[in-house]
Amino acid sequence: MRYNINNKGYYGEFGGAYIPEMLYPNVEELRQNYLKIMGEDSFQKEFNQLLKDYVGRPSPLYFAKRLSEKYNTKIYLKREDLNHTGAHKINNTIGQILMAQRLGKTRIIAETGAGQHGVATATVCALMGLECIVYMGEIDIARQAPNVARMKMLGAKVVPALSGSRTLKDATNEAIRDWINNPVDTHYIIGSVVGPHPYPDMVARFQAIVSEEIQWQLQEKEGRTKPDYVVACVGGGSNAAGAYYHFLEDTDVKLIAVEAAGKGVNSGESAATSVLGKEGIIHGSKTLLMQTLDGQITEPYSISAGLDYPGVGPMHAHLYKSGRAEFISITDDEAMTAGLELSQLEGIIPAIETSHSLAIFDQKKFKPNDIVVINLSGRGDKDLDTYIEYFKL
Amino acid sequence: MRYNINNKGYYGEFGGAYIPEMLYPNVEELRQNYLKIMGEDSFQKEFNQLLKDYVGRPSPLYFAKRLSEKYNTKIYLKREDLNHTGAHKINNTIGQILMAQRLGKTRIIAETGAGQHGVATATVCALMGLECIVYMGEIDIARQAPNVARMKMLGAKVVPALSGSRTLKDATNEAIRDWINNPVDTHYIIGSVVGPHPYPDMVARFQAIVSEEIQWQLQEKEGRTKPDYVVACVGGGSNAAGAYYHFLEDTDVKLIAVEAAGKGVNSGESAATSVLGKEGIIHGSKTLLMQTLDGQITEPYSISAGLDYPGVGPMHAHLYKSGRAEFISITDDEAMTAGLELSQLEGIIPAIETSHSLAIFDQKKFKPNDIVVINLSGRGDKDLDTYIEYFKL
Amino acid sequence: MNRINQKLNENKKLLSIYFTAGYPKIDDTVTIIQELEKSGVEMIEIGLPFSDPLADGPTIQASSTQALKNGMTTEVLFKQLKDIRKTVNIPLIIMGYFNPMLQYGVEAFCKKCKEVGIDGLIIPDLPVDVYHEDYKSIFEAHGLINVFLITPQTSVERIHFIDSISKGFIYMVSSASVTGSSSGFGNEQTDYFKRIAEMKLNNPQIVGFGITDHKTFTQATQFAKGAIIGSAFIKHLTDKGLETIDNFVKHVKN
Amino acid sequence: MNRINQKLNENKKLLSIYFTAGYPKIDDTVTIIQELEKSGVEMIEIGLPFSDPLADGPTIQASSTQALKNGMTTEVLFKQLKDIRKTVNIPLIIMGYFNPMLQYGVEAFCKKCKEVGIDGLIIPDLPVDVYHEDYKSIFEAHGLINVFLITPQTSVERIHFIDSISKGFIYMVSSASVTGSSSGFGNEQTDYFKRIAEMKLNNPQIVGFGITDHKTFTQATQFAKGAIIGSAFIKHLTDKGLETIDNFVKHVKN
Ligand SMILES: Cc1ncc(COP(=O)(O)O)c(C=O)c1O
Ligand SMILES: Cc1ncc(COP(=O)(O)O)c(C=O)c1O
Repeated sequence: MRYNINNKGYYGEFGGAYIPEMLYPNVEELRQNYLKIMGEDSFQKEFNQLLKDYVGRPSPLYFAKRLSEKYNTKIYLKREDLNHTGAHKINNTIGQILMAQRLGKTRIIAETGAGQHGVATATVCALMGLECIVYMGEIDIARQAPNVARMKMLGAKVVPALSGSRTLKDATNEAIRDWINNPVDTHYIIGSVVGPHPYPDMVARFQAIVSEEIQWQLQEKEGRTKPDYVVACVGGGSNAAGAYYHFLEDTDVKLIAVEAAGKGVNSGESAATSVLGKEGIIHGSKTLLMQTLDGQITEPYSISAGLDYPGVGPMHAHLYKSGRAEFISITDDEAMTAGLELSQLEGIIPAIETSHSLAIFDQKKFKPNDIVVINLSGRGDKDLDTYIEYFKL
Repeated sequence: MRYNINNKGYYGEFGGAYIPEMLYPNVEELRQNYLKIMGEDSFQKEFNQLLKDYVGRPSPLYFAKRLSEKYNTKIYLKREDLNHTGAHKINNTIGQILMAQRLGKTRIIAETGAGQHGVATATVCALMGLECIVYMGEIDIARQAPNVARMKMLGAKVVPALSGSRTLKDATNEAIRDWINNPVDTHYIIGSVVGPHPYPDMVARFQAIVSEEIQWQLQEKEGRTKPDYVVACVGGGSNAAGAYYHFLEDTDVKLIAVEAAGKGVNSGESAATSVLGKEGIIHGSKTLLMQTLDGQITEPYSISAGLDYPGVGPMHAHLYKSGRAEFISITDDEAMTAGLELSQLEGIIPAIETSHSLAIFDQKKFKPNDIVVINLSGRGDKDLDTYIEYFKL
Repeated sequence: MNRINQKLNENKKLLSIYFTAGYPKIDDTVTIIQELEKSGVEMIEIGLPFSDPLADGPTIQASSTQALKNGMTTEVLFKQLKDIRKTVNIPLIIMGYFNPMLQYGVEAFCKKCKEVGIDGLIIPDLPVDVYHEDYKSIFEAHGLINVFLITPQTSVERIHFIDSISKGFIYMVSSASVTGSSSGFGNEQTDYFKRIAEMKLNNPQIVGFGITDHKTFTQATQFAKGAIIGSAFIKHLTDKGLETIDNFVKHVKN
Repeated sequence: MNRINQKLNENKKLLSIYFTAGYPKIDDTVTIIQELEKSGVEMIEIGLPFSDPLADGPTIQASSTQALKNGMTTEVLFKQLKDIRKTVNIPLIIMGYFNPMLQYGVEAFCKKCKEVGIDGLIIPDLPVDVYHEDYKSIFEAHGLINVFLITPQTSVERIHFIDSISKGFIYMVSSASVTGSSSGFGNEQTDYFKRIAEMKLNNPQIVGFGITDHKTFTQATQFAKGAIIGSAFIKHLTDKGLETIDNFVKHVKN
């Protein structure tokens, strides 16, 4: 069984490009060029230089001593929270802005949920001097105010998505509409491994730096390149895709995907796509998504804006269906508690998205010698209000 | 002329330990032990390991292309904003928490202005499982709300300083009072190169990693270890001390210290100590400070909480008096404009403290081939409300 | 012969109207179809509402959301259309997104379409290539014409490919944009309409997007076989209700 | 002989009172000194207010802030004290932080002290070592006794050093704390008082910090020569004003 993408743009039965004709020239241009451009020396050089000098890579692989003691196993945290702008998202936006430049685009659009991708996009647009428009659900604008402020400081225009659940899914719809309306000069920087082919693959490749670094960092620390487990939260699935990438075909390394159960998987307010979803099409990709029997996409719910999405990327649909990855659902309450725990045990305030990954230890036991790498996808600064209010600190 | 500290704890005529007897045992214990402990292999190993894996060092030396083009010179940014917790402050708190552990202390206190030092202290206390109390001026608590929230998440107790100007100076007074009241089990983690000897020297040594890295990073990029200029903002002076440290005695490297002029040096609302200050004693150190003719310490003003301090560390008093460093004053307005400019030219939102350093280009011209390293002491997330309100974004 | 092909053979410019099934009221579907035929419309696109209509602008989006709130589903729509061919003769096309059809089962969906007398489908997010490989035979087995879109950005090569697998007409999007966005046509569009006309494709073209009134209808059909009105008609329904449908159509036609 | 030494030679326990010059009103300084002497106090510390009194608790801090607001300065204080020796005989000590003295000029300050009849100084943030090296000769040239503090944490060695350079008494801080913080003494303090007494130092000790009333005064002076009341007296001034100073003193003494 193969877990990575095939040459038709599918992961197993998932993926593809289910797009209106209006998007065809854009997506096709990208599909035909992305591997070639990524393979160019000059691209690689500029990409790696920016990851190092601008983003601050490599991000450390930090042995979390007190957390490991508490759960009696060896926990390493991959510190994507230390990246410039505070999450893994920038790995991808750096890659895509270089791609957009080489495709001659002058106007950049993006969707955002937690605002991290919006900030990461606004950031690279400022860096390159390109116009930037970010679509963001009205509800997310309210709950991730610091990131909205950051995008404005960076010179981006933040446009509220007022339809549907007014969260990430709807922001994505709006971004796609913008792209349809601006097919020539505009590049759409999708923020996760979702959307039509080649986006899931392109984003996964830009994020693959995460698992590439884990390999040599673990070699340095433990004398081996493979952890026993790699754990990541899944909204669309980009941080997970990056953390899994170089381990995908190596089944010695167990993969754990953590989804947002919201108020409980069966509460009607959840975003646990693997449990609640069925095969279908969302944002141009055949994948698992939460929907009614009638095929209407359901409004998801999670306390975490970055996980509040009714689908997962096609890679993850395939990892789920094939059993390659174990999927665990974590409720709002469990995530919040785990976020506070990490803050007070290790002095690291995680993004609420990431807190979901940190909450698996009550559901899943590990052996004392297991090496468990958790992708610390982002920092919690954007979530302080939510934490403070939740814990009445 | 020597610019670093002498063996009596003075920089030229500045420094010393003007402390009440109640603090003598604490300060003396530290004075007698700090160099010995810092010299131990096990200390160095743990310190460097944490700087690498936890803080994320080395922080990049980033060539700011668009900024350089705008000002027609070669500007490098030393990215302390990418450190864990978002500023240079953590270099020092990591060092001091290891020091405190080795001195057998179990309770940590700190003062904070911008909150960055408070967060950095709360962070290392969480990391080591030590009790943490942070004193913060009531006004700063209001204008740096995100950092107050972070400290609480990290399990620290934030105590408002209600006296005087209710900013950094008064928070420092309160911390000293706490230390007087708790002389045995408590270590006071001072956040800048201020306070009685050996604090200025100890903090400078912990921050010296900044200039150490600049040397080899510049060698990598430009084939030389010396920049023409090193620029840093000065509140108490710790980020400047760190950026200058390895260049102190090498006068080929010109040092520029940037102070907060507030609403203008002669407006009565300023914190430009070098211009407005006179020799005197503040917080246990003989240095330059803003005071009345009668020797009462003046209430300073700056839009930036981290620069809103009526003194400078004794190293900087000496650098000023000896002419080794050039001192430049930057107003609130100039700083805010420079902060927005960096955000929109380079995609980096700086702390307002740092924005002062970025504002020197209108006052000071450099040659096209000059290598100007600016210490980007912190990120602006904590300042978003101030920026947004100022620019009505 | 499929009703669409018959209609295309008629020697006149065709006005086709899009509306969202179940809007403004859940039970308005049949009435609207009947009224449209009575008013002289040549073809109708019945919109099957979708929660996330990413090719549509605000007007059609809002009507879809309302229709779903009203209780419209695939099942309900087929029930409403059960006897439509007893009263209506013009070609009927269902326009909808692919996911609801996928959930219904593509084959089951086609079967139902045939049963109630639907002549064709427009599925904006089912790309030509996927259709061609996976669904063509099913559609054709049920006598359904699948309509493809082209835009000003579509390459000549691709237009020929689309033409080659089309069996009815080509939906010519007036400008690259979601529905309901432009107002009036300029030189750019006219050039584009002309350019396509001069390609002398096998399938006639019907222009969609941006047709709002008599003027734009005339412009669009100068070189094309017909034109489709969507958002403008939905707006009319929202503002004026069902009573004056014939008025709307008359104003467009003349 | 300095008035302080004379007083220490008297065969009784000494009550010394601290107050902040210029508080509650700017012109209360002289009246308070006179009232204190009349009420039977043996010694007075006149606080020269400072903006950042980091060894003081909230009560003395607040009185300092108010005194500064009232206009108190070094210059004003010396003016107020100009004729003090015409009416007051007990030892007078100025207690203040070092920076205002530094700005006035240490020598000028000492000269003024001598002129108006000040007997000694307590400067909490002028450490013994700096005094010893830089300022001793100036102080002594003006006949001023500089008083040093010891705390429960001060090492035996250092106590002996401090004793060796002291010329009057040693200010024994009851517990390591800023002014105004403890309430009543426990075994720990008593042990400490006893331990110091048993060292048989050259200079007698006067206890400060935490003396509030007759009980704590008696406890403190069981082993020491005297005790200093600060915050409790400031509180009394705040609550009751200047009228009942003798009442306060009587309550402490008996
Ligand atoms: C910190 C963080 N982690 C995770 C996610 C989820 O995205 P993905 O699943 O693509 O990694 C987000 C999305 O904004 C995020 O900000
Ligand atoms: C980002 C940043 N820069 C500079 C400063 C000023 O401190 P220092 O002068 O000690 O570097 C602060 C203080 O909080 C700060 O947060």
